[in-house]
Amino acid sequence: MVDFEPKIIGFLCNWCSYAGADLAGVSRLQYPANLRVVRVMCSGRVDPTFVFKALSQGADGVLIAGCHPGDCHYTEGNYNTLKRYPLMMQMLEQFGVERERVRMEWISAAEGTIYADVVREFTETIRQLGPYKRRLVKGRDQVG
Amino acid sequence: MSRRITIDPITRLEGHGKIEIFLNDAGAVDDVYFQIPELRGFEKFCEGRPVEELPRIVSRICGV
Amino acid sequence: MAKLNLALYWAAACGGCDVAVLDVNEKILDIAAVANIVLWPVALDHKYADVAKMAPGSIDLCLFNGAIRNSENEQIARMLREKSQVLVAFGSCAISGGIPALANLKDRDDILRRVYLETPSTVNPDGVLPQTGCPTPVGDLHLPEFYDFVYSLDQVVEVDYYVPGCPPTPQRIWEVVQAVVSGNLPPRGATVGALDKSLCDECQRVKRDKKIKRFYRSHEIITDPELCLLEQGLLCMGPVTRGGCGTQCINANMPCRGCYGPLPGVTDQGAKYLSSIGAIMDARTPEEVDEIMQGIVDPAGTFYRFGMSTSLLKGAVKQ
Amino acid sequence: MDHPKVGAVMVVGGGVAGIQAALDLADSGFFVYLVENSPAIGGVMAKLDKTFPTNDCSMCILSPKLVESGRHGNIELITNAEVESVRGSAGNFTVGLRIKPRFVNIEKCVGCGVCAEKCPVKVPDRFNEGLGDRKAIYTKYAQAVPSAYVIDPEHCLYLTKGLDKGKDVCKLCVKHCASQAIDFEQGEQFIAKMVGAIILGTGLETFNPTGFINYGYGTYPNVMTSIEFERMLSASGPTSGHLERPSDGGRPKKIAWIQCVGSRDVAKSGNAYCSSVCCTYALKEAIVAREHAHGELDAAIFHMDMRTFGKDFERYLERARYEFGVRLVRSRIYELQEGEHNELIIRYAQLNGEVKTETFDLVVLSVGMVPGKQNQVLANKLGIGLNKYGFSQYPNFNPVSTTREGIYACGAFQGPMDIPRTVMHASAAAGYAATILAGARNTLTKPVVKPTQKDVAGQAPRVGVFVCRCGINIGAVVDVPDVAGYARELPGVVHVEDCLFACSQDNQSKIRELIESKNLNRIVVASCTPRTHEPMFRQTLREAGLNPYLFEMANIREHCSWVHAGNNEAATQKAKVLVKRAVSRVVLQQQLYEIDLGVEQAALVVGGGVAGMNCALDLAQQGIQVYLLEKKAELGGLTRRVHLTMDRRNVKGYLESLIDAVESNPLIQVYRKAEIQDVRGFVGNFDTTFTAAGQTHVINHGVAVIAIGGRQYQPVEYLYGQDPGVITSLDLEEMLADRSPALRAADNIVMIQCVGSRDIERPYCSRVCCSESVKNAIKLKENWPNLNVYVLYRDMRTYGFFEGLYKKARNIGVMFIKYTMDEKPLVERVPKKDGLALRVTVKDHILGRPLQIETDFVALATAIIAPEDGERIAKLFKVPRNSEGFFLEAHIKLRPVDFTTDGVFLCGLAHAPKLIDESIAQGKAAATRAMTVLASKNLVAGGVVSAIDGERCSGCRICVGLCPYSAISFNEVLKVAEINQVLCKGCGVCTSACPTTACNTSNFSDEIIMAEIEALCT
Repeated sequence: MVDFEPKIIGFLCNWCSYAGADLAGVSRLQYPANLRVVRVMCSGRVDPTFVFKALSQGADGVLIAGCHPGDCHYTEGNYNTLKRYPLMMQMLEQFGVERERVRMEWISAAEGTIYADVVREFTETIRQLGPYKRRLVKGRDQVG
Repeated sequence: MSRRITIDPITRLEGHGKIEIFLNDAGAVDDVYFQIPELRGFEKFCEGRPVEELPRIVSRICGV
Repeated sequence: MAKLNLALYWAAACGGCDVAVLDVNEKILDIAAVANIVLWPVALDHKYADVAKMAPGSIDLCLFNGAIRNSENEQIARMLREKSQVLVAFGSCAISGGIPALANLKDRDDILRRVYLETPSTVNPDGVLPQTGCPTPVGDLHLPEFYDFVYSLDQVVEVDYYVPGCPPTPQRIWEVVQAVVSGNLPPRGATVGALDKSLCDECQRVKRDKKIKRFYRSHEIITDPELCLLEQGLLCMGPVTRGGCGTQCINANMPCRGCYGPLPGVTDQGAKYLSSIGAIMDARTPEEVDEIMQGIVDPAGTFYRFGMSTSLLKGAVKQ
Repeated sequence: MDHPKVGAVMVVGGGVAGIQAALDLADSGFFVYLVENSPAIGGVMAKLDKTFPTNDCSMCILSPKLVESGRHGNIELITNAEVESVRGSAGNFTVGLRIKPRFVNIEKCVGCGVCAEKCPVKVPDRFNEGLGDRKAIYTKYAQAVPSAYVIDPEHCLYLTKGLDKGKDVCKLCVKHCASQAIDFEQGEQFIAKMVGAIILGTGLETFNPTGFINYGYGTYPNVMTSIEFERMLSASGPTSGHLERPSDGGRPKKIAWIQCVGSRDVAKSGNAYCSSVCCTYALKEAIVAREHAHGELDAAIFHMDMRTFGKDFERYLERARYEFGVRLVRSRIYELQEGEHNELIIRYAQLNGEVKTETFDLVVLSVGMVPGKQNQVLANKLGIGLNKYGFSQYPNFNPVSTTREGIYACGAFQGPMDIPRTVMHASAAAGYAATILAGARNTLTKPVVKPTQKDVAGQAPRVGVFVCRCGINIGAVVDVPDVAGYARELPGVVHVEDCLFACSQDNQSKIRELIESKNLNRIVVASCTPRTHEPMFRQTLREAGLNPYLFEMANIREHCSWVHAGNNEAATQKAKVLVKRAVSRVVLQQQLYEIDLGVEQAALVVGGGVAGMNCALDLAQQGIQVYLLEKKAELGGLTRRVHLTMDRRNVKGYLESLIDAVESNPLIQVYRKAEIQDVRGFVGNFDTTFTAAGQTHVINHGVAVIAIGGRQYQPVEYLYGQDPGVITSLDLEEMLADRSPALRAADNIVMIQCVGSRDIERPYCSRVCCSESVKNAIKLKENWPNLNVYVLYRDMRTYGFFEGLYKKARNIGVMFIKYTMDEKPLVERVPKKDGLALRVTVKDHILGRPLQIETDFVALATAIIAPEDGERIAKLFKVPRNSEGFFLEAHIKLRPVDFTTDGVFLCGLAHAPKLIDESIAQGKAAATRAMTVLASKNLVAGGVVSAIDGERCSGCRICVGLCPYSAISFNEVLKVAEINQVLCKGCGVCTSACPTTACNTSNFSDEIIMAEIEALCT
């Protein structure tokens, strides 16, 4: 399935990864347009509910990006992301979601190139994986 | 003309059931079918659950 | 005042909710005094046909428990909706799929194959699987279709009120009945018979600070009866579940499994719990996190024990 | 001074030192002219990729300060400018500035960069040390502030060939500049500014090693300086972070760092000082290089002493050695040979004398610090003296003063120092300026005007959307009219504008006017990144009387047009979705309010040592009531035991004068034998209960400064306490001061370094012991020339100008013997004719054989350890400590005297071991930082913060303890958690952890983020 255009949602923390994405822009690094950004003040704000919500609403891949441990503007916010990610991945696997669909990255404000690489690579991985088949609970009238 | 009596649902027990009685022309019972429509699949979805949680899951096989 | 037409029905359920209604003990007589039960398969002998003949809306109150697992469940649900003024999703199965909805983690064909072919006690040499239609010399027989997904009641028909619990406790049921009889019910769509605060508000255990060094499976630890179970490392879902059950499981030293459902405003109980647990793990490095994770073996089956149908991801889908 | 004081300060030099001093002064009521001679502020720190010891990315922590000083109401950036002349005296200077033309109008230029694309001229980029190139019209670096472009007069075709002949040569930039910002008529300007004080922070230059022909810099292509290597490491540098050998671009497998190039060297460069930073930055570069090469890199550092003496630097050294596998070779490299494929051959002698040769793909010269070229020129113009190395530091107890009253210095202009100390000195310099201008505070600053705000709560959303073209930056890729048309259909949108530059001044007035005429109550601007432009648009909303938080941006430039240039269709579709997200969010956003809080104009200083007293004095001289609490019976702390500074200044005399000044100052109330019982409240409003001399006092104060000092380590090793001959260096200093007869009679004295420092329990360097021992050794040899003095050391860390003392000690015959951790010296008592004598056995690192010295005294250079009541004080003020018990500052580089908890500050030994002069500087720095809170009269807090709905909180306590700012507390009576909105920073972690949504972060609620997700997915 190579002509499919994946829809990817990226949760970027304002101080580091969002700034890294800005730097990728300032440096005119080119990458595919599949990733759409939701800005949060800290990656520690990203509740796994948001990841499941994105997948259930039509996203084919989700990225959570925050500051490198120790860099967090709020000193420890990103440790929560670090702690939630493995547990969420274990649960997603039970829901049949391939591990490659949800990704966590530490990206600092100066790592524009790394941000662009991550987006390029992630978009390609999802393109190879194909669309995420989600459980559609059809409207109330046609169940079954 | 052969008649068919359906008792649906059967009651005062746990679970769902349906009885279909077929009478022949003389009104005698020609054949009877007792059907259990209910299946939840505990046998399958208990796989992968931690063993110590099973008592709290399988108790919902029958709550009567 | 004319008697209340009352219907109680069970779809994919275990009958525990019906028995819970009986558990109001002597008050069942008060119910009988005010209500005229028109359908209650576990206890009374009314037939579907009788209900079918009733005029629409003639049932004043219908307590519908059990999830929608097959076409019969759906058909009866639609009929009761049409016949009932007030349709109540009664108990976790009707509200969010309950234990049966754990099947959404499995594939429909695997379930049938397992039940009818693979289980050791099954003798089925010619591998017969249940069919929706089955011709016989004397006539055709019909069985309901086994859906590939377990739905909650409100994913099939419009629901007026929700009474959570597996089962709802007798006191809560009695309160609901009284509310219906006296007519002072909150606006439609509300959850009744439960609190707007989590179990922690009711729970008498001592709470200090939530920094969890290690999670334990319930057989791996003798818990202190006075102390908060979560703080001792048990995955108690009390914080993320509505109060109202009187913390029965916790009083029996067992961690809460969230059957009273999420608090208002929480979209997905399991994901929310995961978010909270992640925050209170006492770990700084990925290795420490993996260490702590050893104590959590079945997040999907534990955190969605009663709410799989209404979870965001709903179940496992083969990609 | 009879003439009135001017309430403004000129800060010369826009590096991290100048920026910190400017921000501190501007935040405490003084107007600041920040004068920078290059086109943009940022200094050397902007060139760094990562910074030690935390490996933070340098730009991450610098750019917030750049942006803040760029748009601070009380700071005027004057770039491309140099000081010509200074007249007047402290309190009232007139400074003449020469401003070189920029040829670009800063107001008009929006930094879109089109001119640079079109400019045909390529020039070696000095910011990237010539490794990459830039155009004749350029910005100094990607995130430069001001972001306006500048034209290089030496290379611009028009300026060099066209202007004087009146011919229109090239001028492509003028043709393509959509906002007509290019202005070739600009000429050199001379302006004069009236200021009350001047702070010099013009920083350093790196030593140019071309003169070292034996290292082949400039002839061997694969020899580069550390600053060039830094640019190569940097993701925004010429090779965007990839390690490349300059000769063939190949990936280097082996890199060598050579230390002390242009430092500790008299023969060639004449720089006989130690540049203090090169050892630690070499470790950093080696660590980062190995990370970039994913470990496939052999990194070796050739050094004399490994001088990692700063806070957490020793742990950094250990991590580099053991965790990151950096090879440390103790050997002074004389020369480099080059093989035929430009590889470099190093011949060096190992400790055991055996000669070894190794080849490396790349050699990095760890060049030292030299004074900036213009520092001498500037000093002459200002009439201030520099020392023999061209730095302004000179021995006195005012560490940031210069030889002229009213002019202060900070950072590398003073002498070689790392960034944490630079930032401390910058705040201290700001403190000096503020004290002499105390009367003129808030006289020249622009008051913050707050127009009345209309309440739109309950109104249906009426959204105005402004889709920006940003000249061609967005317009060339995204079909802006199409996006504007799409936006018109979105629910809640009542007006859409398609604008050329949304951020231009005229568009701000259009937004204000449309808010009025169309009665808009929500604004969405689809343009660039909110990180830089959100504050400006919010200000526009304020001025239009609309709550500034009813605003959202869609980043359709950095996250869209600039990165999807080749795919216009996809970029346009994405822009539409991003606008849809912004609108779906803004309709749910609520009005947020900032809470004004009164600030009690009083300060509590805990600890009456040198740092605490200096802090108290600085605050009192700025009119603040100070309560100074000292645990012991007398003031002075550990400094009471010191007689002389390294350069022989009388400490006892200074201490007495300091104590007199404190005791006689009417605004300072000193409480001896004081013990704090309880601390309540928060920044601006603390209530502290303490007992002193039997009485209990409760005081209300706005800020607190922790200066409880440190303790001397009581050794257990080397027979200390069992033989009177085994003493500490402070004991020795005491005996020296009293010229004790026992010393006169002694033949041998052995000093042992690192006693209690740099070991497993205390893996840190106590920084001062090497210099202390050298000071004592020189005094001993001067008093009694034929006394044998031995110093047993692991690394001699006489950093900065103390290197001169180390040299002098060696010249007058002090014997230095190196020992290693695994072969520590042995101190024994051996029988001698009339009793027992002390004998020290140590393996001589040159002879390789044990050396036995019978000695009269063994002086132990004992460690400085954390204060004993540190834990109690930390709990009282809810501030963190590091694993060794010293207090943990908010940020080791950028906020070295603040805590993450607002309103509490830190200075002295309680922060980390340091010299007396450094404690003085940090005390004054803490006072300055405290003034930024006290001077604001009202603190603004709130905006995006979290709050807990008491009705719905179930008391599960999951959130309590999550907040690094201690903003969340648990109300034991109501059994619910509560958030102190003054301390809350709005990160939202508590909201994500709260299992019941009782806790919510305003404008970052679950509902809003879910709406955004839905908008982006459908």
